[in-house]
Amino acid sequence: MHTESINIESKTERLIAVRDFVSTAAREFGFGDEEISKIALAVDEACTNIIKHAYNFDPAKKITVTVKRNDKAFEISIQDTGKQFNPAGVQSPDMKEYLSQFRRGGLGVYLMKTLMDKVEYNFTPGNANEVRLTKYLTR
Amino acid sequence: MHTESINIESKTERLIAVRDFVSTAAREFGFGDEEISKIALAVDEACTNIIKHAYNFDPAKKITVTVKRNDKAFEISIQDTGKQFNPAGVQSPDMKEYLSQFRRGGLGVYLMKTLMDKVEYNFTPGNANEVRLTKYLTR
Amino acid sequence: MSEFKIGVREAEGINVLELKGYLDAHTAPKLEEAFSSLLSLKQFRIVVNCKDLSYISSAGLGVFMAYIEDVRQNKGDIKLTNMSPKVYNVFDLLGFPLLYEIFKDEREAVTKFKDSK
Amino acid sequence: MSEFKIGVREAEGINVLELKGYLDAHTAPKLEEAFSSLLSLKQFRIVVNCKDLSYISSAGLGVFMAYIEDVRQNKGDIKLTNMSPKVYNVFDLLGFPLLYEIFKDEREAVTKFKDSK
Ligand SMILES: Nc1ncnc2c1ncn2[C@@H]1O[C@H](COP(=O)(O)OP(=O)(O)O)[C@@H](O)[C@H]1O
Ligand SMILES: Nc1ncnc2c1ncn2[C@@H]1O[C@H](COP(=O)(O)OP(=O)(O)O)[C@@H](O)[C@H]1O
Repeated sequence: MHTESINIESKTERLIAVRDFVSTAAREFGFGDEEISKIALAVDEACTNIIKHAYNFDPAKKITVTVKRNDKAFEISIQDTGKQFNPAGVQSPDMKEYLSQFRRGGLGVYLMKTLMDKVEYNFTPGNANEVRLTKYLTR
Repeated sequence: MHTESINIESKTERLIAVRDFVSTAAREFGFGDEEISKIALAVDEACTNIIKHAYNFDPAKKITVTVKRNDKAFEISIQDTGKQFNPAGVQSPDMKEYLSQFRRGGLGVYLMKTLMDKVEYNFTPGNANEVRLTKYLTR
Repeated sequence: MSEFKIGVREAEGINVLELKGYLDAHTAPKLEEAFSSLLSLKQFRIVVNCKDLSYISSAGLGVFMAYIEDVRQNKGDIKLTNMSPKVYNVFDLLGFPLLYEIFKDEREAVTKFKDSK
Repeated sequence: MSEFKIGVREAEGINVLELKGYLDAHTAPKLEEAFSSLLSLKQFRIVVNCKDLSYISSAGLGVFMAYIEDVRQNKGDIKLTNMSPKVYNVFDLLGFPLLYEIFKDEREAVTKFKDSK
């Protein structure tokens, strides 16, 4: 099992470094450009939500993004110590309705679920949220 | 004191993510393009040396790059668990001689010292090397 | 390292926004400003050239959603052009081509605006 | 995400290498290959156009040092052109302009080669 991580302040300025970090590891794992883009976007959405919703834009807070790889699975764990939040509870939008009603927002969790093979949530009593995003390699 | 970090496998593929990570933090700290380039290059050289010399290209090994900022000082700590090595002991090359003799290599430590305001080394008995690179903001 | 830039061109009442770089939650406010300043100048015929747009997240998509209704109520439109496959994939995944006209080339979008005068 | 690329052009016995992206310890071996294949073809008049080179570390500088002596012994040269200020600063900091001719523009380097025929 390979493990690498980045620990950042909760700021949208950091999204680009997080995407680069995750993309490099995904490339090495063996994913092609399209899969790498999906993974980077899913992780961006997860971090953006933490910055906005879990931490309410408090830049003193921290986010840890950990990449774990074995032979078949590429897993990104995203940890924060903010509001408890389980993405499984968010209903996916009906996109036809969404677009025809000119809605805005509410696509982040849906994207995460659509882009990845698995989205799990874990709350540890030490007040830490963990979202785990997994994608499998189909060689 | 602001602290952020990245923990990577010892591979030259990771240099780009490390430079991006450090550059983003340096920009936010208030450095301009020229200073940011210098800092990113110094950190690249330190990590490259660890990958090559401290770990002999063993990708199972890990490097941690931590950025610490207060009002005036921007400090990057680079940690590894490889060979003990104090950059202070490396003599700076005479560049005129170096160039006229068509030498190769041996510029990394010199660059680190030239690009940064301070280069410190610290060995902790738990077999961890720490190189601390510091640059001050002159507003 | 300037991760996102917008260029604005105007010709015959059609405004072309050229997006360059990474459009995410950090940079989306810049695009929002660009749209809101066009709207405050009553410019509703807008082409967004995405040739140099390397990345878009849902924060970027949200900006398009924020202005499309207003623009259309004023008989204008936001037409998107020159997307890389990577960026198009994100629009496509969410069905955005149902709501937005997306053209291969900027000229096609401009022509469409002119023909509908 | 392909971080470093090299283009090779040849005209009238002068070889132009176009470097693009990030030249560091990871990508330096690619440049090394490019030089070594030129040398194995007995091509010693080499212009390196750095217009799109965004970054260079000492690993990249090392590649130039590895071939300059051999190239000059064969009456050739490695001339560098079109550097961004950022890349030039690294060369300059280490005194490399003492050993390498650096030109604003590729054409100047090509002309210099031709004049010295
Ligand atoms: N990390 C989080 N912590 C707390 N609440 C969250 C988190 N992520 C999402 N949410 C909640 O779920 C909702 C849906 O999230 P999302 O689909 O990303 O859309 P948006 O962020 O645009 O509202 C958010 O509006 C927010 O109320
Ligand atoms: N992190 C390190 N661990 C062990 N030895 C090192 C380390 N960094 C540098 N060295 C030693 O110091 C020498 C000089 O390093 P440097 O100036 O970077 O040049 P180069 O890496 O090109 O040899 C190296 O050749 C190596 O012997």
